[in-house]
Amino acid sequence: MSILVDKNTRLIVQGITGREGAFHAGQMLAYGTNVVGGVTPGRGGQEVHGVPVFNTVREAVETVRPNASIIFVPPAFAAEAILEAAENGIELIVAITEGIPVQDMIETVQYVRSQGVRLIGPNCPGLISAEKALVGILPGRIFKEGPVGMVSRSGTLTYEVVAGLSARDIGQSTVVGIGGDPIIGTRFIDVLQMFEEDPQTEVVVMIGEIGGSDEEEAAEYIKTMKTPVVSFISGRTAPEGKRMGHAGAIISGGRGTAQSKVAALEAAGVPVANTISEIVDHVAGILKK
Amino acid sequence: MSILVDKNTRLIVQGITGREGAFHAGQMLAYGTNVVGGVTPGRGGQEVHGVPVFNTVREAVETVRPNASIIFVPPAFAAEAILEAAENGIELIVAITEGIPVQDMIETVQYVRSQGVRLIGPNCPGLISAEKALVGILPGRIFKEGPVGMVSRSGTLTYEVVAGLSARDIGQSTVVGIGGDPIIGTRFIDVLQMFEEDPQTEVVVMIGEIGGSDEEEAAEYIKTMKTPVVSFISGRTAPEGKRMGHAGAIISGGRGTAQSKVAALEAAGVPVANTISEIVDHVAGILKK
Amino acid sequence: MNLIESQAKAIFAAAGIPVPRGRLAATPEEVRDIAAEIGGRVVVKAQVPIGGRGKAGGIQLADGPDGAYEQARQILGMDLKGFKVEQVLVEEAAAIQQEFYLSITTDRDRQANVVIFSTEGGVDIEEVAEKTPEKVIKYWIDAGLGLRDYHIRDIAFQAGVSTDVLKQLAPVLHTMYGILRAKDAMLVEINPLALLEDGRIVALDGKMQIDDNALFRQQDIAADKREEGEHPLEKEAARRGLAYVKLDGHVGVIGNGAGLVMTTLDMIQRSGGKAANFLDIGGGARAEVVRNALELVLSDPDVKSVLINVFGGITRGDEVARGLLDAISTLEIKVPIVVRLAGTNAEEGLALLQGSPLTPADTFEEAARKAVEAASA
Amino acid sequence: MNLIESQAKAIFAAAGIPVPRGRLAATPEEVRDIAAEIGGRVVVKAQVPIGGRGKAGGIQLADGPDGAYEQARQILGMDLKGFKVEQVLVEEAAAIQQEFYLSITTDRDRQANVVIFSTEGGVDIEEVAEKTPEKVIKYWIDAGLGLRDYHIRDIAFQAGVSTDVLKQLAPVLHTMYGILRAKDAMLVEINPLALLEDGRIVALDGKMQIDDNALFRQQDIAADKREEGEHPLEKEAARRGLAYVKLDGHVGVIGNGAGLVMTTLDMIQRSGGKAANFLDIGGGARAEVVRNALELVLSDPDVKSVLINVFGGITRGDEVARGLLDAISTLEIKVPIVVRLAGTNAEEGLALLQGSPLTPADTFEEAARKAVEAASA
Repeated sequence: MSILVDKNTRLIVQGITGREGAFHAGQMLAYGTNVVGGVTPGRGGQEVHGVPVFNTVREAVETVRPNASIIFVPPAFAAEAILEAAENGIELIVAITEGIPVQDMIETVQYVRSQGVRLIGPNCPGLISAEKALVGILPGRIFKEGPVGMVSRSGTLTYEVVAGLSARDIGQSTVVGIGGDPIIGTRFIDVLQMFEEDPQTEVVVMIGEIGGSDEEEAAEYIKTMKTPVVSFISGRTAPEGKRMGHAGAIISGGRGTAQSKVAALEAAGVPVANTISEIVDHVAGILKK
Repeated sequence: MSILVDKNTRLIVQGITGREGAFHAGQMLAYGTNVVGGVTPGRGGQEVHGVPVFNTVREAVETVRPNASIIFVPPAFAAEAILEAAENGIELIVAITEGIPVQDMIETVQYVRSQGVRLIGPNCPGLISAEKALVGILPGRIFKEGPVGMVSRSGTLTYEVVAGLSARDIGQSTVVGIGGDPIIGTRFIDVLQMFEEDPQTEVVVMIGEIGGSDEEEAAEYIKTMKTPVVSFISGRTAPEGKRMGHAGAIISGGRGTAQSKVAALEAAGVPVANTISEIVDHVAGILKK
Repeated sequence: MNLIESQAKAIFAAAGIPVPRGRLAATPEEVRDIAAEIGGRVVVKAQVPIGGRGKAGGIQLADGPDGAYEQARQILGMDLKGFKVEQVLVEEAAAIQQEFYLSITTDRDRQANVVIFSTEGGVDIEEVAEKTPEKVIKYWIDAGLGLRDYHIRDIAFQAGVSTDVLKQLAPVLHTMYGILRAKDAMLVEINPLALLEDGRIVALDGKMQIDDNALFRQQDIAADKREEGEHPLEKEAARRGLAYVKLDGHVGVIGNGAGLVMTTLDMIQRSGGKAANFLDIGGGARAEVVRNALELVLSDPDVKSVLINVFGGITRGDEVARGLLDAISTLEIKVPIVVRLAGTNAEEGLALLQGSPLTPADTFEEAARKAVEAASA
Repeated sequence: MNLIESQAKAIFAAAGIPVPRGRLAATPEEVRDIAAEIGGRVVVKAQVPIGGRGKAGGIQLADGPDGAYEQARQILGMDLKGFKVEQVLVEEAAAIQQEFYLSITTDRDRQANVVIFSTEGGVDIEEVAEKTPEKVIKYWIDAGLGLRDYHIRDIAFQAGVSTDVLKQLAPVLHTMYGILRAKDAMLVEINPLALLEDGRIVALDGKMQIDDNALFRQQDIAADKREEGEHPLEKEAARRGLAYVKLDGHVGVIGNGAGLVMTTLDMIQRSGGKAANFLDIGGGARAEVVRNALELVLSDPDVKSVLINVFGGITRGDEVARGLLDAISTLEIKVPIVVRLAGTNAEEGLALLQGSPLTPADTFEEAARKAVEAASA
């Protein structure tokens, strides 16, 4: 098993004729992902890496029956690309695009939720089920199949941890980059729930950072989990960000700092690693490797 | 049993301090309906017929825990009144108001559907579960409890049939006026499904009229029903209404006429009465009275 | 209420939808001036609220100002399906490459607004829809999401139009949906939306229907409201606030509730007669409304008998009876009046009517039969 | 980007939210003229992008033009938390009955916009929120429904304001939400929203934060964008398109990915040092970007050593190495540079760097330790 994507994933790439879309379509194909089509309005009938391009998601759905879409559309049009995928019945949407306006995402996230569609991102590296399917821009070669589920707000930091795990011959089930934007489709708690249900995943690594209170909410849920969780919080020494008027303080109510997150996680019995290598050590300890 | 409303209904009246709202609140109380409160902004703290008035639906919900609301708010504000009730968790909303703009209702009906809220109307007489609860403006005294479920697009025509049934000692389970507007919350098929599940209802009378294709859709569903249905279509001799450009013809595609409705119902094995007294005769025949 | 071409096009133009250059005129002289101003070939179009104007001769081409003057002389004052032509729209004649059909309307069955588009627009669009429905694209709009660029792309690619046309179609369709919402329209229709030989697209005709329920917030449009009824009695009914439709039979009908009144018409026909009108006094009507309704119906010379059919719910039978007594005491009654009262306070009402010249009836069927008999007597 | 009071108020006024009469001025003479024009008591307010201006002496009352002139002489040129006051806003002084707090902001936890309202507004609002949270009403907005009249009534009745205030609050709040959406704001704040003694409500202060991601469609606001960084190096970084924040330590940091760079700062601190900056070169950076970043970091005189920490995913280690080699061949390098490359093409990159004066490191920890040691040497 694994979560979200695997050999049954039938992926389309929205924005496949763009530079990023075309490059990563090639990378995903090379990893073995079943990329069944791409969408670029006005480019219907062309091919990219031998994959057919459609004008609209509807055409793609009718022709190649995808169940997932990855979005490389520029920020001004990315929220509509997500809506187009959701309205046409795509079940899993992974939005790589960075820089989508917040108001667009508020509306979009509310809509996809109401439709029961799973959105990962935006502004995320996507996800990978090791040795099964890559739906994202993660460097596939560093992953190997195994028992560790990972969920992270940060891309390269995740790769660091994966490299550390793989170097010690500890493989991964699925690694999900949920993205660093304020408004995202899938949060820590959502992915933790999926890992809790996944028979392949024996331990979960959660990599958080300062800002928001997703880690605090996740800590509450972890108290109920059977699968052990190891965590890491980056930005412990980062200077406080610029506050949004009085409103920011009123809304956050003291949560969102590294201290608040570490305290919440430790209260939930989660080891919070101080360094990358400590994360790997904790995981190895749990797996008795 | 019965459907939608009964002795467990806890009703609030939105617009209770208006002329219509106050009058019908009194009528409903007199019938024995459990009217637990009313809402008129700025009138919180007052009473109408001994029923407390609140400023907002939230206040009413927090104080008297209603599960149904009836709306007598003027047309310019009625759609928002429906939304306010739906957003505050009211499960059943009955909108009596006539003259709500169509675009308001399109948005409102879509929202209440998405929330799983049941809206009856607008521009309807409401509904009654005979000798249990009246949530509407129907003349309570003509109803008597019994095995006939009724659903109708027309108010007075319904009363005619009820009077005819009651005169022959045939009582009713629940009688629902779904309203005559183009955009309504509950359609024939919805109510037929509820009657099909209701143990009290042994036969259903459906009173349709020209326009739209609800009756045609209902006919398809009736084919699958165990409970027998008797129907009546008014407007068989009415002149064709003014058409909406070419679009009206393209959309309706020949449905919506009395002939189309009668044909669909007869194809579903439903007796279509020619007169009010024929309806009563059909019902009596089915019930062997 | 329905807006005619010139009204719809004025709204289109203000919102940025391309329409041909042109202006309204009420005299052949004005038409000549406008045609001279436009230059080249012009089209002169009768402004009346009916379809099929072209086939009826209400739309004519002219080569220049003098031809336009002559055409206007023919068209102005013409009777088109009962409407006298008082204004014409004079516009530049377009060099058409292709005619599209485009509208947004309210679909009561899907409870949503729907975009309808076809690359085979023009006068035969209904035939196209019937015979080759795949050529007519219907696209229902989610009220929450509204109409998005990707929806319009989906429509355009389904229809197979070029990307050049798509680029022009997108702003037109966004604007139409904006108009539908802003003006509380139940229909915004452009047929044809013409693709000109120079590649531009232009709304050659326009039609809108505004939701009467929303006129309270559409003051500009409401101020323009024409009296729509063709018959003077309908105009009078509108003034009195009564829901009245003139029909072509001889039994005047008054009832409460649209369904009940429609069924009364059906019953009259079953009894071999034909109704002279539809008149719904609505729920909870007072005596004065009843008197008013009867006065209106009696003023119709076609009426040979009247059937009053009221089921008392909120409306009370005694109140109806009082209105009738008031009416017959002040009006000259020349035709038989059949009255059926049932429901709330029906007995009290019938008691009040005893001794009056009105004919009572017990049942729906009996009332219809008596009224039809009286009309043919 | 943050808008200061005068920018926010200009947007408020244009949209119809009542603000005090007043204007911006850059000299005491202008201030005197404006005060004379307004008449009566005025308030002179320093226009700088910080909170707590009042407590810092940046807001002063004056009885008339001469007083205002004197106050402006004090305030203009003042240094407020590092910002030189170059403009003041001169406004009529309001007779305040009560101060409300009102804002709409983006709540990332609820993934929605939220209205925050309190009848106890003013400078101590955060204390009110902390000590008596029930006095601060939060109301999350459904993106599909938007903000409706009944939502505003709900807020007002929960807060217990009078219906007179509610009537004025409703249009203000509708307008604020309109501004939030139209301007892509993540914050629109009025504190205080004053209830004046004459019963009117007026926005006495205003603050807005615009979503940087949306500046592409907010051209008017983008054109106004001040260079926000306080430090000249941040302005330079903004010109170079680099995500750079100046910090107060001595180890210059360059890395790829915000999380990785933040963790690098954390590791430096664990090793007993302190970073001089945060600099994220992002994903897939080319040699030129790396060169550019190094040049910027080296131009900081606080920097005593540099740590370059790159995990190659899309970014390739050899490309990073080439950028570094290019930089050190053209720049004068006075401080030790520690380089850690991992991931894609790391070996190739490290091979290219052999023989260069750069200090290689194998692990994250080792790299941090070496860089800290080098900085304190």
